[in-house]
Amino acid sequence: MGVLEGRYGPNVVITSIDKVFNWSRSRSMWPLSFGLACCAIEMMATAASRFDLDRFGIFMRPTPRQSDCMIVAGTVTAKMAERLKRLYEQMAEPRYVIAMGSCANSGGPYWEYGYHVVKGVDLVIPVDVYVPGCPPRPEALIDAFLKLREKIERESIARKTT
Amino acid sequence: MSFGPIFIFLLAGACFVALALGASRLLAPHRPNAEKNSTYECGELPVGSPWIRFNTRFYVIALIFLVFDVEVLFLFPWAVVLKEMGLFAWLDMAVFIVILVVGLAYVWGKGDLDWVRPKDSSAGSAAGSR
Amino acid sequence: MTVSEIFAKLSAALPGRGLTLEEGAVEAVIRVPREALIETARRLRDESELNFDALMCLSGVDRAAELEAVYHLCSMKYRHRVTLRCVVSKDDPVIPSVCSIWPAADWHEREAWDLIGIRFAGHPDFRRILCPDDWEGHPLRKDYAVPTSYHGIPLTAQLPPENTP
Amino acid sequence: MTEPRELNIPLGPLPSDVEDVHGERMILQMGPQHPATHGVLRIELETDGEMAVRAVPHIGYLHRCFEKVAENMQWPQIVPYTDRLDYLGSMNNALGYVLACEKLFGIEVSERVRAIRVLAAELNRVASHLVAVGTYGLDIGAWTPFLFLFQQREHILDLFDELSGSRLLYNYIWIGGLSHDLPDGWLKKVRDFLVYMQPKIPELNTLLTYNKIFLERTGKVAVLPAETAIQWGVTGPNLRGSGVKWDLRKIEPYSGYETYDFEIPTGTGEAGRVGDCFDRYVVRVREMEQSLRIVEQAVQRLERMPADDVRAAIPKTFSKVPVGEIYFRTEATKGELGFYAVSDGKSKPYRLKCRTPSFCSLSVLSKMSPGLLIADVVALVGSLDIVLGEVDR
Repeated sequence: MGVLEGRYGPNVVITSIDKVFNWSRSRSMWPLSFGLACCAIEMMATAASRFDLDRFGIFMRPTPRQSDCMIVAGTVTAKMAERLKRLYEQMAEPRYVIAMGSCANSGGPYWEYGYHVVKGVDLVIPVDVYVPGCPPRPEALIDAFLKLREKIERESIARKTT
Repeated sequence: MSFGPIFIFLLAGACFVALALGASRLLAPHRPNAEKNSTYECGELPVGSPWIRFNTRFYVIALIFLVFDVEVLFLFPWAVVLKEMGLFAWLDMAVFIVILVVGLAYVWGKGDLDWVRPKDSSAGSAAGSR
Repeated sequence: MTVSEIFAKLSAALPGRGLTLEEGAVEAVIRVPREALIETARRLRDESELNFDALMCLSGVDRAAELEAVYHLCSMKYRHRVTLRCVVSKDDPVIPSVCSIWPAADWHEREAWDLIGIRFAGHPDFRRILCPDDWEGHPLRKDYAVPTSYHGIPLTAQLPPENTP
Repeated sequence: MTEPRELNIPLGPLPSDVEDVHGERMILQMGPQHPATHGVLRIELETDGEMAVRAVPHIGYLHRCFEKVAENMQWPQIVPYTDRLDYLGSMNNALGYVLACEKLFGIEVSERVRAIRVLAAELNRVASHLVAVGTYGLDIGAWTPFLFLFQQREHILDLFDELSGSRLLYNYIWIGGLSHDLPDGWLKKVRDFLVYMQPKIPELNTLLTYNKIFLERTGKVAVLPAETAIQWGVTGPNLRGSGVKWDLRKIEPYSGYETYDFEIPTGTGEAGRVGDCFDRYVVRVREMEQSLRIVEQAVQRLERMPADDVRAAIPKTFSKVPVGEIYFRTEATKGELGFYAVSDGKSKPYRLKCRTPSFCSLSVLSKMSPGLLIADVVALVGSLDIVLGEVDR
């Protein structure tokens, strides 16, 4: 456990550190480009020149060690679920997960007859933001990042009071 | 030649490092667990161990890189003060560079710069060796 | 050459090996018993007039009582096509592998084993190809019971409780 | 620290022609999550220093049970699932499946529907090749072509967005017709796009095709001889890269392709040897130009044709369909896409097997990898242009 962490309630000194931390974390979100299926192509199109994620400080990183959030873009199958869990564990805290596309949200079009498909990535790892669509449009993915920003801004390094 | 500014410079450097490491040690979440510390190999469990004996050719290439990297290191300060020092510094560095170019020619000729490439063999594999 | 000419040529070359021709709605299919499969396949590829050098597709089908491997072959030179069908019973689903004749069959056979459960004798690297190695059952069988979880990860659909708005 | 599995895999033989480079062997997992594997493919590389001695591809990480789903869905309901096979060439997948069903059920569509289908399929081929070429530049280390080509691709996606309502997976081609007619003014936009796209491919050539580093990295690398390609069932640009002039749009024309005028580019060994990575790449670039020519002819034809109901030939119900089985193959963006449909008269197919080009192209990887450097294995996988949705189905 960190020295200061989890000891004091939220007060003037810590909240100011919170603001700096949350601002820096949310404005430079480096996602782990975890392209599985069709949503990966839309993720690439979002990162490419027209929708350009770089203007939000979002820069795709291939390794979990250097990434803050994981975009699960595509169908999570049983064979892939263990690897996905291991990759999530190997990411440094604080880490977030965006479930992109209805396959990652709930199994998508394969929910009924897909014997090999995990019906939703939240059965494997905790998810922060769900993005509906099959595949979701790039604007929807950018909106997901904005929702994630709002979520991060409410965080604090102080002990959870509630 | 007062050494005050240099001392301040060193002090600033030291406390910048201390601040950076200290802050993250104090405030960053630190929750190691077995899974997180396992080696990252594209999501898979590594097979066998990476501590193996590599071919000596890579050691030679690393040495060659080191030599020319240090050469460039000497070039930077020299390039800055060349105008004041005039011809003498230019000649001096020219000798240094010539010696290294001779070394480069020798190494190139001996073929140590070639990456480990097998000969151009039968169908379905192997690029032409240069 | 049409399928009937090919069939005539084959049955002439392999008398008494039980090759039959089935007229389908769209295309005719040559039914080959598994004992004659390798012989027929090698002849189809090596005969100069036939020259079937490309295996387009090898699919396994689960007929109610039997398993069936359907080979779609095509010749790059003559551009004619033929379909072979090899039927085996479910309790002895072994078919000789044609990997040595058409290497393309390598992955198709592994997939037919993985999804349908036809065992190919003589295959160089016989493992499951799509499902994980320790997956039980052959999913494309008509009577396949879908597993509820795999290595602790639930596979059933998490439907919301009945009365959610 | 979780204990790594011990080395139970038998070590492959060292290619005999390599001079004495005896270092120990290492098993490297070019695993499911890897920027260069174009999706979730795991290649178990056994390396000796920098050279790959043996490469075993492991697939199945995106196995989405397409064939089981197809057995439980009605015939027209399967079209959205075929879109998700090769999600870069959805129009061509749907076209392949729909033509197989129409031939099995004996349905004839009007001339105009065939022309619209060809136009949509060829536009989709250009979009798919733009992604293939763009990500291949990324694999070799060139960032600019990826951004440059994705920008051109956005124009095509806008056209499809207006035509069928979605950018990537369209569900536009139905059994017996189309889901929507052409929106008015759409052909004009296609013409504008053709004019806009004209200078872009030469620009790409100066950017990447004749780039010294690119030529050095892909010339004479991973040569696929024509004989091996045919035996292993490799088709499409990978086969044409090895110099075999084989394109199903010319060999077994469907949907009116025989009435269009276009050539089949094949590999000629410009950067070293016929069938190397560069040839497979340059065939795709030339194919884009040919596809744009087909689109131009299709647009001219459609402008002269009177409008008709594109849903005329769509059957009202699929409860009574002819019994029989059929194998129909078309030239999808990655190669020969074949559908083997078995119908027992009911509204759902008894069995639907789909032979996808990437599945066969990938099977050749283990044969071509021994002796390549690790960076060349990456170049090889990129040049085969595989899509894992299609490999794993």
